[in-house]
Amino acid sequence: MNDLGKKLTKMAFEDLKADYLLVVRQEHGDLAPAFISKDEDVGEVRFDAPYQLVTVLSRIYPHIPTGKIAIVSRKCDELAINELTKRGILDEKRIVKIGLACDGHTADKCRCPDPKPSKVDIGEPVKGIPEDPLVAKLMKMTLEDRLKYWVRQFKKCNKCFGCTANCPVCFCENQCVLGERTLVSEKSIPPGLAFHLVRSFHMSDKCIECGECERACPGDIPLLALRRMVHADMKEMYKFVPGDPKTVSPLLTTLEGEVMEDEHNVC
Amino acid sequence: MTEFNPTILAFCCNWCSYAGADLAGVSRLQMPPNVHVIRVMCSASVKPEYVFKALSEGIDGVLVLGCHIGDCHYLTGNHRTAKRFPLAQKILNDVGIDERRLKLDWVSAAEGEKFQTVITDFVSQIKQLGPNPLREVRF
Amino acid sequence: MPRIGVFICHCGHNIASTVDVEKVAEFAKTLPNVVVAAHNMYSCSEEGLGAIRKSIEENKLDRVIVAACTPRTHEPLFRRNCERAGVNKYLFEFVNIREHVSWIHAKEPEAATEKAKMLVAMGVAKAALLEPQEESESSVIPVAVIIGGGISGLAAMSALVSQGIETHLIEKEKQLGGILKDIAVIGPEMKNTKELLDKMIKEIKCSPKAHFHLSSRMTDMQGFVGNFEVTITGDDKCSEKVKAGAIIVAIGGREWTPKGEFGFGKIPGIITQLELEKRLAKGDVPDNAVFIQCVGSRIPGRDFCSRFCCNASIKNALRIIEAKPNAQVTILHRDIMSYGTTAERVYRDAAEKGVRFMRYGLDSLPKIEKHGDGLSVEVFDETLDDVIGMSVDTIVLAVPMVPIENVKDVATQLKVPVDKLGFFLEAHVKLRPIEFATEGVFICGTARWPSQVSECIAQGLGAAAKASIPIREGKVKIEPITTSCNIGKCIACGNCVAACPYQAIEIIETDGKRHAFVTEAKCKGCGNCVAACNNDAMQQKGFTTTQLSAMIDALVKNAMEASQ
Amino acid sequence: MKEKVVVVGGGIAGIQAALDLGDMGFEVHLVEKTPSIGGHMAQLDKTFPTNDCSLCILSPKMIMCADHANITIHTYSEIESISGKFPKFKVKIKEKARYIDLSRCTGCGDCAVKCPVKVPSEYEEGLAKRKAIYIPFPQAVPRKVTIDAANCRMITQKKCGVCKKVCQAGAIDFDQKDKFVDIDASAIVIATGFEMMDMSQVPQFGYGVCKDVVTSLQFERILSASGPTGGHLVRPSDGTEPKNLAFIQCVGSRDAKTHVYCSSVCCMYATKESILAGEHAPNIKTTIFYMDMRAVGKNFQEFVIRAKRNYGVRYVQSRPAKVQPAKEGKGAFVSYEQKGSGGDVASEEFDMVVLCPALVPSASSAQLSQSIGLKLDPDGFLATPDFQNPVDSNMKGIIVCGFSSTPMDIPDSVTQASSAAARVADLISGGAC
Repeated sequence: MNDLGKKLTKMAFEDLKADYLLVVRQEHGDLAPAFISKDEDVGEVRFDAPYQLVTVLSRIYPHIPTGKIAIVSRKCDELAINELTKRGILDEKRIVKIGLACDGHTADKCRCPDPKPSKVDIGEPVKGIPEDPLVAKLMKMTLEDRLKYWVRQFKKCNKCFGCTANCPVCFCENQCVLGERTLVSEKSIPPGLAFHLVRSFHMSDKCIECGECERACPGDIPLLALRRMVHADMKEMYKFVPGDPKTVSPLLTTLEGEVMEDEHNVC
Repeated sequence: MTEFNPTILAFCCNWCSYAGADLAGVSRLQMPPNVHVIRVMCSASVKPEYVFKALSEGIDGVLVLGCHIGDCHYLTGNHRTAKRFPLAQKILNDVGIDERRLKLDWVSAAEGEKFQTVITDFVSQIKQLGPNPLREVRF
Repeated sequence: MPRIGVFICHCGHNIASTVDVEKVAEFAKTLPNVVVAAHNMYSCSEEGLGAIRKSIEENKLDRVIVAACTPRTHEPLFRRNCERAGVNKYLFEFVNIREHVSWIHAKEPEAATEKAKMLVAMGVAKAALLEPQEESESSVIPVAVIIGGGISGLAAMSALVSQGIETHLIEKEKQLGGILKDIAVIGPEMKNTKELLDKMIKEIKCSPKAHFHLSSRMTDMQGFVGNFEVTITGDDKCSEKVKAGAIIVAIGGREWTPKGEFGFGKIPGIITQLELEKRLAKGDVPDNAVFIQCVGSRIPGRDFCSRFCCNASIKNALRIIEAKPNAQVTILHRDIMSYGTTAERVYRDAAEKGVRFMRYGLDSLPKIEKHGDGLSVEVFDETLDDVIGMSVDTIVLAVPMVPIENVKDVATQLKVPVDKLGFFLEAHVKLRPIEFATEGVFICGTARWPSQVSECIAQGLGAAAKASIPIREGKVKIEPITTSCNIGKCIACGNCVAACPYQAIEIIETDGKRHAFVTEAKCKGCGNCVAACNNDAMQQKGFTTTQLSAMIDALVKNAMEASQ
Repeated sequence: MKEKVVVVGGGIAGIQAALDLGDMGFEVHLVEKTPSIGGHMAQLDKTFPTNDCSLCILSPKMIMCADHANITIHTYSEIESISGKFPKFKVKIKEKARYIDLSRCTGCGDCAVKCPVKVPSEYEEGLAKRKAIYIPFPQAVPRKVTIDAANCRMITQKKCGVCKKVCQAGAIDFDQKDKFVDIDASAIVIATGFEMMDMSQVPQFGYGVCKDVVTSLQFERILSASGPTGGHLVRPSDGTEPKNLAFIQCVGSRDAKTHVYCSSVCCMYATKESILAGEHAPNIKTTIFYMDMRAVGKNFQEFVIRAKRNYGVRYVQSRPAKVQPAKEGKGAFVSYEQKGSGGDVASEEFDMVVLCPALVPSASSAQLSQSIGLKLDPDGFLATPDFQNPVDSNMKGIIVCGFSSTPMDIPDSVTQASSAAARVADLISGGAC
């Protein structure tokens, strides 16, 4: 067990009184998630997880009926957890977060605007990248060029579903509509634009911009940029930011919000 | 080169906009023949997925017509419609499809004339924009 | 494989004069699953329907498409026809090529024909995926609620209780009778109001089925035909809930208050019709009077005619003359609306008895001035082509009847529409004048449109007949356009629950799996949940995502082929 | 055991009454004297103020009647006698011989094609011919042929019989006799409607003298797509499109010499027909001569304004004194008093003149009043003395609705039909006390 491992186990099982700990560790030269209980050897823990631990959490969560789970969570993990608990997929009482501030390298890799979790337990907070240069570039383009750009990108899509499989807030598991011909007409691979438009819409009130989809994409389609553009739209139109623990998705509320419902009942 | 003759899809809700379309018919209000109406019970039952599907398969424009806010036969049904489609427009814009190819509007059962105007304006709008670029794109 | 039959209607010239129906039929034959395609003169005529039934049998059809007019009027007819031929009526698909094609593209026959083809293709694509449905039945609570205790509401109530139907009447005032309370004599028939009301109310009250809620208002309405729940709140703030099978709206109207027209409010002696009614009822009769018709109506911005004001003025003119034979009475009008038999006779009678009728135009309004302790009126008589002056002590403004102030609230509670003037909008102005599009809710009296008393009574009785139908039947059928959840696809995200305007959906758990569940009786079939569902788990009967997607695909396919 | 109700008259009022009573669970017998239900509404091209296609909205209701489990339709039938009193009426219905086996007739119309006898069509108001064996109009219910005995050569002269030869269904039966049906009815609803006045009472308007002077109902047929001119607006004299058109209101009505009352619907249908004329012939100049423009219903004023604004219809408040032939028997001169000119009389030439005659109670109501003692009002309409129940006649259990009780438009007739249904139910259930 390395020092980080010792530090984490103590934090999880002694300070936070958790029953389980979810971390990333090195196993025979590979990075792998480890889900350990008290007294288990956590092994060579690493903090530079190459994927969202939350994704792992949301997949195993249904199989862990009871107990408190401690998870090493970066800013993006934290938002993902908020989004999932808000939607009743995780029970916030059963999740304890160990805040990890990403280092400069990770922040750059993710074009992350704000790598600092609400509560820092490990790591030294660094400044984020104020704006996504790619988004800025795309928004400056003419419609024609932007479409050309995306078509070029999407032609690389081979419908491997890496983007959905690795997404922490894609909780539809294997029920994703994108897999069916109903709404995304099944032409040859790559799929038509609908695939990406529909996904953008479905992610519009969930995506927490971890960039996992982009990293998982074998075609290196800059999906994060697209997410961020939609994200900006949501913010502009409805002042809504996914990952906020309280506010409900504007797509589910009436125009005047619940107030109007009440008025309706009394008038 | 023949004149561009757009193909347009419209979703009309059974209670207001479809009735408005009928009224336009009964009143013999003439309009361009490019719009094909699918009747749904409420504009709120129109999945944005349909719009994305239609546009990415080459339809030149999509109209979603519902009751005026407050008139919805299903109380607040069209409130969600009013939330979904502006976002769908933005998403289209983000990938480089002109958001004016999707239009959301309200037509009441008594507004035959308005239906005529909405259709006429939208068709000329789409004619201006030209064919849906995705018609040519083969994935 | 589905076996689809397509039937294109000429509708006389209505469709065939623009759309090449033969071409469309030929085209239909080429579409997938289409076994037969035909065209006939009037599909809705007995012959047309017979032909369709014959074809269903001969070709063993299991799906039927009619391309004709609008489903909003003719769908039930063709569905029943399918049923008669042994095809489930929900395996019928309607394509509208009249209202949506021939009538609106009259000058472009080719384009219209092409569009008709596309719409048929879309219809065929959907039809292939249609599934048989059964109407589910729901019971009807044998109780009626009437909102409004005026003459219309009372007429409706008398008819309902006479049939032995439990009826609750809600009246906002502490006394029944509505606007008639202030009117002693009803025109044009010259009936005594008090006698009429007393008799009616006495008759109603002797029925044990009659329940009155005076000084009360409806404060909420939930549910659907057969199973409404109306919340009645009294001025004393305590409320009770009444379950009912049908609801009749009879909230009436009010007299429009002049905004200083002809010096109303400034010059004494200028009163409204209702004020005059009150005075006459008290025996306070003017020595001479001028009635001015159409004050605040039939003018730009308020175009409508209030229907009964002419008769009211004539009636009161006669009452004045009868009380004071020497009284000078003049009616300044823009058209005397004494339509029908009695009213026209009373009009003649008034003229013979010395009531003076003079026509004025909007461009030459009567001029009124204070004149000593009386009033002087100057008016240009179109017939005599000259200005006439007269001095009187009373000027009566015949103002229109307009909807009550809170009509919008009532409309919202009942989820029914009002027109731009605020009068309730019936289901169809010609053939469904006392029904709403909303099943189980009916309309009568001046809340629909200003009417004579006898007309209000007729409407009240009529509304009662309509309301009694589901109650006598004891059940209503629920149209299968409701939604349901495909448990396999549902991941219990709760989007549908949040989107449903009727709180008809909840998340439940069956053998370990959490999923959405729709209470069919509460579902109105808006399909809001369908659009809210990211997983395509929510499906609406008759509008499934596969069906609508197939329509889109059909349009795309044919559009692309056409453009090639 | 369902109570039986007989509805007399198969116009829109009778149809609606039958439908409501049927839905209420009564066994309804709908009696119509012509070969098809539908009444005058079936003749109309459009309906005001929405300009809905009349048959399009009527025909579903007609067919609903035919399909209704609780409704039996007796067309080409008359009330032979009514005896007894509420709630035990004995109604004898005479099903006139139509010389057709309805169970066999498919309504194919081959017989009508071959029939050599042409007579003026009632449905087309005499503007077109029909055969002696005929189906009155395409949407007729039932859609079966009828032989009118008075004009059939086989029946009158025992020669011809072509129809029998061509009928593959073998539906022609020249030996058919009138059939009588007895019904023990608990109540009777009378909806016998109206007919046009006898035009010979108003010779001053040139009807029958000038070819181009027609009645409003004839004009309605001329406007109708399924009408005698195939929906082309042309005048009878020379088949050309009229350039200017006049409507004369209150012909024979609001007139002490003929009919005192107001027919209630003419102002609006004239406005409607003028709008339709404008749609057929965009440059047509239409003038409506009226006494009072009685546009009192929902959106009626707006309708009149639309006629003025969008179709340039000219409304002249004056009552024409006479209509005289113009040269070559085409068009006509209308002379009327000009307002605001000290009563000068103007004479104006029109290509075509449409008369809006008084609509009078149908002859059947007079017969009924004689045979069973129903009271008539001074204008000859069926009297409804009980103000509290405006559809009750003077005889308990006999209810009247629609135009037969007083002039009214379609929505009012439909409403009254429902009121009638309510009254039937009330009386049969015994009333409130």
